[in-house]
Amino acid sequence: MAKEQMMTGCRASAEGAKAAEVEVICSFPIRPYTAIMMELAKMVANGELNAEFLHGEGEHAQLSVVLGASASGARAFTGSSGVGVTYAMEIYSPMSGGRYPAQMAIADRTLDPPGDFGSEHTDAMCTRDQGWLLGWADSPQEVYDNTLIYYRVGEDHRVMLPQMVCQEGYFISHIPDKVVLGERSQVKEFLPPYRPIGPLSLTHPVSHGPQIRPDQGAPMDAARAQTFLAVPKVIEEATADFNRIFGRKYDPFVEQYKLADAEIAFFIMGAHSNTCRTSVDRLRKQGVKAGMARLRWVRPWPTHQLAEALGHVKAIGVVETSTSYGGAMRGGNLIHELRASLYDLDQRPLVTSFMAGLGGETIWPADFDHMAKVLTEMVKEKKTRNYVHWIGM
Amino acid sequence: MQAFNYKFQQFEPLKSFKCVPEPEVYVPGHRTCAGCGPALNYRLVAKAAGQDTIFIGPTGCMYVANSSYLCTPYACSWIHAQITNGGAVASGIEAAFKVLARKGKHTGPFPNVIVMAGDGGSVDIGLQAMSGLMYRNHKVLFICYDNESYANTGIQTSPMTPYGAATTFTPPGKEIPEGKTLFPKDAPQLVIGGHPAVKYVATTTVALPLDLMNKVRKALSQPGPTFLHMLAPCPKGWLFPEHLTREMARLAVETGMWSMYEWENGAYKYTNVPKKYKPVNEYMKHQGRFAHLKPEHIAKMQAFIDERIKNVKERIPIPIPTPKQTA
Amino acid sequence: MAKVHEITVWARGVIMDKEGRDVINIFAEAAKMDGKYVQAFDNYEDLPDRVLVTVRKYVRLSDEEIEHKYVYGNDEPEVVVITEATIVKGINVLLGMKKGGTLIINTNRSIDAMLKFIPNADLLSTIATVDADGITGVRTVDFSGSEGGVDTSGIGKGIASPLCGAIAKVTGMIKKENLAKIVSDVSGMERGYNEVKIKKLG
Amino acid sequence: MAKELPGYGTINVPKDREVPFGAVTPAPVCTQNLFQTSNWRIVRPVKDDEKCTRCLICYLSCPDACWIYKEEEDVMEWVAGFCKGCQICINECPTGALTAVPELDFPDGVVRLEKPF
Repeated sequence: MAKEQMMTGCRASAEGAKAAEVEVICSFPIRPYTAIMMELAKMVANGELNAEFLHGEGEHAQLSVVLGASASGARAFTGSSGVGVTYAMEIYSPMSGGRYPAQMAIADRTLDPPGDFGSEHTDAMCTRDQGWLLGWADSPQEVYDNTLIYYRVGEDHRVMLPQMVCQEGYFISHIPDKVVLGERSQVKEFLPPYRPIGPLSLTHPVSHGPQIRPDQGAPMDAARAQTFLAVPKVIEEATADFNRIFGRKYDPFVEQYKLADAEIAFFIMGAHSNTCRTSVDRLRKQGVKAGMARLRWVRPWPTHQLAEALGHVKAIGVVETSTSYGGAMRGGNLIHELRASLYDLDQRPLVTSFMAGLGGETIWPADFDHMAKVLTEMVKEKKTRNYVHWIGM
Repeated sequence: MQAFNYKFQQFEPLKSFKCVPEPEVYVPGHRTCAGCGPALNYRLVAKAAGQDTIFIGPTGCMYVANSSYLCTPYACSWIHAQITNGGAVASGIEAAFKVLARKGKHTGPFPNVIVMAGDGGSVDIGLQAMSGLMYRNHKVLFICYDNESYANTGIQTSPMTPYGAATTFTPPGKEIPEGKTLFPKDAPQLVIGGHPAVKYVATTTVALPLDLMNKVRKALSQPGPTFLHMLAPCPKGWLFPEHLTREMARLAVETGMWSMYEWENGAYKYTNVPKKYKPVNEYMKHQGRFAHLKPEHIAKMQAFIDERIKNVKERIPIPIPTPKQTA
Repeated sequence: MAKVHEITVWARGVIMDKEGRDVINIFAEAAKMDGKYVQAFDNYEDLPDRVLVTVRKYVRLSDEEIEHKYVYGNDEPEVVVITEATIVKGINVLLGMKKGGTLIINTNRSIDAMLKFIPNADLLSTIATVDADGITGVRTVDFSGSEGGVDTSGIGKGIASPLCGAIAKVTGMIKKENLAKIVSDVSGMERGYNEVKIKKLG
Repeated sequence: MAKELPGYGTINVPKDREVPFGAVTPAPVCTQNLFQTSNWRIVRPVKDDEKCTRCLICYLSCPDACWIYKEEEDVMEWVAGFCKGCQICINECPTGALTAVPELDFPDGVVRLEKPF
């Protein structure tokens, strides 16, 4: 058994990329993800990783470089944060439509203005409709693990889609935590080499991305949509294999913490789920039947799994760390999809959202206590008074 | 850096038309205009480069017209890039083949990686990606096929559109009689001026097929990034009859609207310098895009060109200066 | 649901793109003067047009509000107008036409010479030719009207006027008097009206 | 769970509407036969073999590769299927060996595609 080390999420991400033996890496500096590239640069400079390390002239170029590399049959890796993620916006759809399964590591950062280094999910959430696999880790360990799991899922020939492995800036990216790195043999057993479909080649010349007519557009879209129907099974297989090979206990889609008999539940993803977990324990001691559901994949969204996990709960508080200005609930992004997932249940839980952790603000245990109080009142009143609550405001 | 033999291709110059490689790598069956300059350009480039080539096609006429509806004319591998990122996609491809070669996953010759970008995809919206590629020392040939406008979208002005040209974004009118009021960028100088990794830059046109193909072959034989600026007359955008495509390119050279030169490791070599330059109007009068110009506008163009060809005439081996725009 | 009459105009890219567009716009404008409901638009997939490529322009015409406006083209044209005669050699321009249709060609060649290139002429009840190029001697090229832009150079200066005159005479779908209020070359339009050669088939 | 929730249904792209995976298509060989362009022509170049010197200028002037030198017979061959009739070759021919003749003068070369492309 490999030994436990303390490392940041950035380092864990770089270790994951190294373990995956990525072949083309493209960097551009922006806090807080930068350290991932700093680590990889050292690995390449020291000869620990046989890869081409390119200094992109911006995030748009980073994505373009990995697109070209992936199309040529190389396993490609890049990353970004905040406005860097949105600067590359043009390239997300070409990458998923062209079926280039490169990976992007995200350490979240609040979008401008003005500059704020703090973490907020809004940056990567902007890409949720672009055909990428997308999800958040809750620890440096899970960052490392997800790097491998996402490559395995994305490069599966039933999938062939780019992936975004997200972690919160600072909380995960910069605070070291316990990580056990995989053995070479474990990684080799779990992650087969990248086998491109119809790559750019001299012996089998191909054309990538010729123009289509409007009536050819719908089949293109349908093909991507069809793939997303197949992804869950691939995720389940990959997670089961990962758990077996690496000795972990991931639920493929939703971590269910003390949900079985819960009356109120927090719906959350990423770093703050750790504080949430301890808060659930504390609340339980105070006699509040609290639980937590932690989302591991935003795309594909686990509709049925969430209905299954949360259907019996009386009130759910969605802890949102993203903005959806003017959206249906006037809060974040997650509540829309969670409410939609629960809509067909005979007995729908009450659902409200808590805007918390925005701008990189921390979420305190007391904040969870406050949320629990709101949820308990909702249960008592049997109604949702407000769609959204701004924590601390 | 590890010394590794990537098996870069080397090309001999072609001595005559008879030596031109027979295979068509840019095959017939594409939706480019009858008499399309860029298409002829593409064909000659592909012929010179051969089958072991990967083309990167940023959005533009040479993407949309060539790859219409899942049919493409590229007998070699080709990939679409956005109009913004031809240089960056090419960088990724070149880097991938390098690492795959090192790992033994790619054997055989190293592909010629060629970006075929329009003027907008090179020195306007594509400039950043092109500059990044040049800076990073990728073994990529970046070709700007210059038809002096955003032609694919219906002839809108680009930074390469000459002064006085009518485009759909610079229509001549009562207030702005000359249509386009600005003078164009100097594309090769943008590359030469700031990219130490670049060792070879040249200009050429479809009027001189052997010169064009040999510059391609010379560029592809370099170990690093190279840039070719090719004048590719556009019958649609410039409004001349389609049989005059090569004629226009010839006249551009004869009037000084286009200078033919090579820049290699800091040294300039001018070729095809006319003994006596024809007046620019000899070139402009054939083109509907200049039809609205008054004599004073043509004089202004002539002054600009006179300034630009001054050094060429005197064969001074220094960069051709970009003339300053007069108010 | 009132019948939508479909008129398809074929032209050549760039050199006759505006001419083709002028024909549909003049036709639609004239029909509107008679209180018809009309649509006139370019084939979107034919754009951006390339020099000499075939391009299609459409008129859709109805006595009532057109129920479904969002189509890419005409599937069953009743009238087909060919602004450049060689097109009939390269394309089945009568594709989708029901029996009894009309074909109008801009050419100075004889109707019988043209019929040789139209093996499915049995679909036609009427074929007509007009030498629009001979009548006006000019063609106009202007990009400003393409891609949904607004034309600036006057409508019907070139071959569109005589062609529309011919269309009015042959189909009766539009009136010559209305055309006279629209086109910039009224005499060309009238010559087209008067000089069109018509042959009734089967 | 007590109640069965709706599923995602299935997506079946009809065979005739399928688009290649990732829009990756095999490269053409020699010519792109799915895209005939002979119907663009209004005139075609007609060659006078007496005047032709096989200088190959037409061969290297054609955007559509429609002049091919046949070494065995020592003649230039015109590719009827793709010539768009731009007449660059006619303009460039130094010996006047090429002339433009209206396409309608020829009974041959009828293509009659169902659609323009």
